[in-house]
Amino acid sequence: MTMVQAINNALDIKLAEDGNVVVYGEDVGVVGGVFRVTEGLQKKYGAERVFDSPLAESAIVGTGVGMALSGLRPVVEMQFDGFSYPAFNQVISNVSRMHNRSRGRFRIPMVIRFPYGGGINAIEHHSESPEALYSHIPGLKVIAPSTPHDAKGLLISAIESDDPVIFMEPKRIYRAIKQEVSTDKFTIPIGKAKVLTEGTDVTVVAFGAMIRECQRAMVMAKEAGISVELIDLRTIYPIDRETIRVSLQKTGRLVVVAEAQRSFSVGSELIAIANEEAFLHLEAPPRRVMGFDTIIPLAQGEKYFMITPERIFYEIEKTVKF
Amino acid sequence: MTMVQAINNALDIKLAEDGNVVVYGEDVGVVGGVFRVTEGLQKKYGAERVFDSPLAESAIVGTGVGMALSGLRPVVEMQFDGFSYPAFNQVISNVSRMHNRSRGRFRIPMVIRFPYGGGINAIEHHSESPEALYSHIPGLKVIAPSTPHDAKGLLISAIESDDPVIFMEPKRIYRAIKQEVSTDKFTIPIGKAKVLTEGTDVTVVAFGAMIRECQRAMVMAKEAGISVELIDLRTIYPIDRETIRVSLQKTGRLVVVAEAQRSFSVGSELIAIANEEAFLHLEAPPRRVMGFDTIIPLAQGEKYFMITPERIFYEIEKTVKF
Amino acid sequence: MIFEEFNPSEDKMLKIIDNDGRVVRPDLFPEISDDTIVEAYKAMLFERVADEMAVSFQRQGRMFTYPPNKGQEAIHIAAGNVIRENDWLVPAFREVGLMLAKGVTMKEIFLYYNGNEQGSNFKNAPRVLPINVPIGTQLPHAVGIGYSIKYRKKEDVVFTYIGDGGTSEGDFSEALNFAGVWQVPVIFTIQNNQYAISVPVSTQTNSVNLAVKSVAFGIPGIKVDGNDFFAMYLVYQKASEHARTGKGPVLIEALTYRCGAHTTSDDPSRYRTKEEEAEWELSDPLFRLKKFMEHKGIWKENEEKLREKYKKEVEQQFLDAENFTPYSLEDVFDYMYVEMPDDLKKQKEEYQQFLAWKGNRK
Amino acid sequence: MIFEEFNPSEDKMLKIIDNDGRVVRPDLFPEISDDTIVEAYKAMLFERVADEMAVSFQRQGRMFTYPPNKGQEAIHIAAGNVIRENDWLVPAFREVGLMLAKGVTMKEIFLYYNGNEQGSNFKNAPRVLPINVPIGTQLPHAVGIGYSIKYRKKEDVVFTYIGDGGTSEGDFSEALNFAGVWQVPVIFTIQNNQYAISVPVSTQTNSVNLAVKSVAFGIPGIKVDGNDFFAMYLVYQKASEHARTGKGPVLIEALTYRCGAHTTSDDPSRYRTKEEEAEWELSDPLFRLKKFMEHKGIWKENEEKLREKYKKEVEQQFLDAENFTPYSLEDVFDYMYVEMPDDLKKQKEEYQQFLAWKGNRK
Ligand SMILES: Cc1ncc(C[n+]2csc(CCOP(=O)(O)OP(=O)(O)O)c2C)c(N)n1
Ligand SMILES: Cc1ncc(C[n+]2csc(CCOP(=O)(O)OP(=O)(O)O)c2C)c(N)n1
Ligand SMILES: [Mg+2]
Ligand SMILES: [Mg+2]
Repeated sequence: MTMVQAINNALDIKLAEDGNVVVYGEDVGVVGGVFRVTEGLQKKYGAERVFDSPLAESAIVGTGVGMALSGLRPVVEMQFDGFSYPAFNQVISNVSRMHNRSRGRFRIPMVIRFPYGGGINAIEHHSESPEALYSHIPGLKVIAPSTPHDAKGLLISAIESDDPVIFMEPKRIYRAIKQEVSTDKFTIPIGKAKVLTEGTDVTVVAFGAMIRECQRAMVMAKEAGISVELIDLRTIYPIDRETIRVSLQKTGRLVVVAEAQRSFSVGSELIAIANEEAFLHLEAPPRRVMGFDTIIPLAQGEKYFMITPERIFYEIEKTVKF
Repeated sequence: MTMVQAINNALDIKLAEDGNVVVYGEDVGVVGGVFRVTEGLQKKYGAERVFDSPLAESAIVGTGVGMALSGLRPVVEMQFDGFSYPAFNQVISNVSRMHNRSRGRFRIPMVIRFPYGGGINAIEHHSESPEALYSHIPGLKVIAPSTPHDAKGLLISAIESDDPVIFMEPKRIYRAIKQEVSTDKFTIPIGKAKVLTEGTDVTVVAFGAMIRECQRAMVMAKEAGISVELIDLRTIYPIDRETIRVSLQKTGRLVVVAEAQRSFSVGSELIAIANEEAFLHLEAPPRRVMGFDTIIPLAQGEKYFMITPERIFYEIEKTVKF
Repeated sequence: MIFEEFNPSEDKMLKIIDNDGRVVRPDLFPEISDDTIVEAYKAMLFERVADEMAVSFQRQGRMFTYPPNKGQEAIHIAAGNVIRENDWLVPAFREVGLMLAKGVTMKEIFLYYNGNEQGSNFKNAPRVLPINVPIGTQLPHAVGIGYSIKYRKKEDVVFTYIGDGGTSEGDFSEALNFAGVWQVPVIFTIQNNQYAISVPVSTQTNSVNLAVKSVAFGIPGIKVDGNDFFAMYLVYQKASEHARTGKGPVLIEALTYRCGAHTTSDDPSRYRTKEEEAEWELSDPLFRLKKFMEHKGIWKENEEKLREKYKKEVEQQFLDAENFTPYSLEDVFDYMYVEMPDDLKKQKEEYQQFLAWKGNRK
Repeated sequence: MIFEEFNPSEDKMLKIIDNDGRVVRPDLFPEISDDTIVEAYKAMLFERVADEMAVSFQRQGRMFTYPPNKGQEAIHIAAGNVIRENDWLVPAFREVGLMLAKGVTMKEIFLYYNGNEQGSNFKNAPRVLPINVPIGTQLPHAVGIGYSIKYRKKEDVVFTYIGDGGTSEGDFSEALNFAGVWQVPVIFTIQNNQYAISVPVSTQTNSVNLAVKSVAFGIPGIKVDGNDFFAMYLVYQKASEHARTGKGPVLIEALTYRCGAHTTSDDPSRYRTKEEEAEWELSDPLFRLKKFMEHKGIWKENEEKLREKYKKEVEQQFLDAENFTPYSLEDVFDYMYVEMPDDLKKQKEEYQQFLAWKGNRK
């Protein structure tokens, strides 16, 4: 399965299993989404459960709040990362707060999905990585899978979560990776990172589409005799401190790889965590291999902005040689 | 002058000096703002330059973009921190990008001001500290003054800046601090922190209303024989790395004090900067004395959430004793 | 049908009794028993007494900022008489009388304005949402609930509220537009009390009235004298019948006046005249309904006694709120998530360690 | 006045020529010279040729995603004939013909869709804003520019555009509302091309048409046959006269059809029928205007030759875009701020060090 198919399969399973699940957003019904993630679902489950909404992200999310607190489990799509912002006020003021505000009387079991990230030569506003914005908001959980298998298991967990979840899908690898994925139902716990490769010299933490780039960089690192421990964060909030701590106690060195702008980012947070959890083990300054603090450029400029395996290797080497 | 008066004075000076400056937002005209920051300005400069807008933050900011790129210098008010979010899409998609998008053809010399922070027993959404959200957005500058004098000098700089500025006013000390402030025009450079007190044992970095709390904590620290270097960030993006580096090279210890939720925050960023700039000098894990990763509680719960001098001292001591 | 007769494009307004409590449109007078009328008046009086006392508690420094609703009671109590137990209420923040009708208590409302989230945990009003502060954001919630109702083929209706100022927010238009497309059972009421804090409606929009905004979304809209209990009662009967029978949403503009300040922090004398206030006092909803009852000879109670009784009730509710379980650290942390992340547990523990240190220090 | 005759509440539509190019409302036929008509047709033809070529460049893999505008040319060229040099254009993204009329070049447009921000740096069109991707956000900008114009007591007008889908966004309503209150000289055009990607207008709103949304904001609104060059020309004349003389904003709904795909990544056969497409082809704006000219005997050109000529021109513009200065690291950094922060300078330097390392490595 590709990631698109795995996500579709997860939605399919939950739609079949739970009559409270509804799926909607711009173009998700008739055509099955601009990336065809929801393809075939309207036909299978009807236009009351899988449908096109008017073009208004704030109302898509805001109506989701109303549905969720009255017993449905809405899974809404923002068509792209950059178009999740019109709904920002609903997310920060209501999605994340209704449970707390009502002292638990209302739950918001809602998933907000969107494709994120660059590297597909897209037009403006179609290549953003806003995980830091959402992870800073208390009351949300934020997920970004790196494989079809993880996407499926994590999305099912997200739909079953009684807390609201921001589900970020790395569009760049929507179809780039194929993997055997069971068509049976399975879940992957939210809030748990995964050590993809064990290593001893340096800990590399990444998620989403950057995992593949890291794995490519690790080939170079291996040639250079560097043993890398690669951690896939999978959940960005809450971050799995334990896994990071254990790894850093072993390696003493940290490189964070993410596409987003580096200031006030997941990179900053991971460095803070590294200091809080493993200060005495740190042997080199943790490094952020991240986007510049610039707007992600249009297609011609992506060659500078996007993180390449070579650049990751360069930073790994710097960290190890420190 | 109080900070309210100092800000009013800054606006007055710029309105008098520059016919392109216009000031608007909800209730800023006739009554001069819910905190009276713009009091008297409509009378003095007329309703074409200082006026009430309809209740719609996105359009307030969005129209500001249009005004700014056609030659005006709008200073718009969001009535409270928590009501800046409806305008978030305009800020991230347009305010911060129009200059870059048009390759410098259009400038956005615009200031978005709002009162921020807790500690005034306010109702929901009136006590937020969203500096991390705005500081993560490339293309903006983010300022938060801690005294009437700084508020005036920084606001004049902000209005004169050809780049868009988010100007966060610590509402808790709007009237709590009085200070001699010259009524003449003066500016304070954006992007420069200020060492308020020199010290040798630990560097405390804060801004806005937290400066006063830090100063109170420093009385306790002094009694305990701890020499604190207090840095007022003043500008949150871009952060003045140089001042922080120099200080950490001396003290080797860092405590960040801020009201906002701690994850993915200005605290995270400062720890990352400390690691990048002064890794070999760090003698203790930098600490974040910040809000919990919870929604800021209503008035009765503020006693737990708000940072007290005692708590700052507690963390300073922990850091020094490490 | 009233929605056709009172076409908002022609700026017509539904009104059944005049300022002196005389019926001007007997043909439209709703079917309603004398008892119900008297009880409605009492509920309006209770709301007013509670409001006056809330302001005075705030003045005494026993409560934080509070937004008075004096003058808007007819809207709330009319809705309270029509809304059913299974119907939903999605309030803004000035609908106290209607919240009470749905089972919310003054104690809860006081608790909220006293700075405790438990004030939104309405024990006897499971279908009332918390007060909504970020203007306009509540309307999409109402539409989403409407979708749930339709999806489950129920006959419930959602009542939701917004102010005149709130109609300028994008969420207002988005929500009404979704409601129109989805044809959900939602009754939107704009309480047009003439001001958004200091800003008059004329600065808020250039439309002939607010009800006419319904045209943009293809839903019925009607402007009603919001200080006329019978007009509001009729319109809520018709609107809920409309919504309940699957005919979709309705937009009501209830013309009224915020007699008090915006909140206890506000000073209306800075932006409006005594004359204007005096003129609106003539159409006070309680005064008008009382006059009607007097003309009809159905008012037999002693109002002063009633007031005293209500005051005592409200006082007790306030004391209950004041004596509510003290706010604990758990109240800060424990409602953030259904499943609390470890990080948050750790933050709580660390804070408890600080508290212990602090305790030892003294 | 046409804004009164064609009341959108009654769903009337302004139309001057029929699908066969015959004048159906001679009384409304605008004052326009034969030369202007012929030139307008040529401009429409140029826009169409450029559009077809853009699609084919994209197919050849020489350009990234591109949104075709085939079928919407009458709107653009009519506006192009009315808009003045000092007027502003705040586009959405499908107004290529109008952008060209204002001085933008196809080279710039190609450069943009080729993934270079310099394509928004319109050298000869200082009053044209860049293409706007986040739907609806451009309208408040137009209103702000309108405010500047009014503030400076100028007679300029702002032309701004949005699609049918865009009318659902909160920013649409907020902007129109501000424009109504501020009475600024802004002409809003909704290009109702029947779809928002795959979503038909009927799923977008329940209002009788889109022009009627103007009622919610108290501004004149009119529905126009957007494939009728003369209707569009007339409405732009009247609307700009209205706006230019201080009478405030106007909302125009131009009824048209997006003949092509939403973008080159889209496949319309998944959501609409060949029959529907065929029916709309009958009202193709070029076809209708050509017919009109033929009836009147004013069309003397050889269309095939013209097409060839335009193709060459467009080809040259495309080559110029392809051969544009290569994208540099400076292009990523140097336009972020007027005053670049030190941090950013440092990030750039660090990246240059990486590039140097990379260079040495090979
Ligand atoms: C999004 C947002 N912006 C601003 C505010 C601050 N505010 C609170 S009430 C109010 C005025 C509301 O006016 P209206 O909608 O007419 O309701 P009323 O207060 O008259 O009942 C404002 C601006 C807010 N609560 N939310
Ligand atoms: C805020 C936002 N949401 C979603 C999108 C993705 N998107 C691009 S075009 C489009 C449809 C626009 O439809 P319409 O307004 O009718 O304009 P048209 O494309 O038909 O010209 C969508 C949903 C976007 N660009 N911006
Ligand atoms: Mg009001
Ligand atoms: Mg369209």
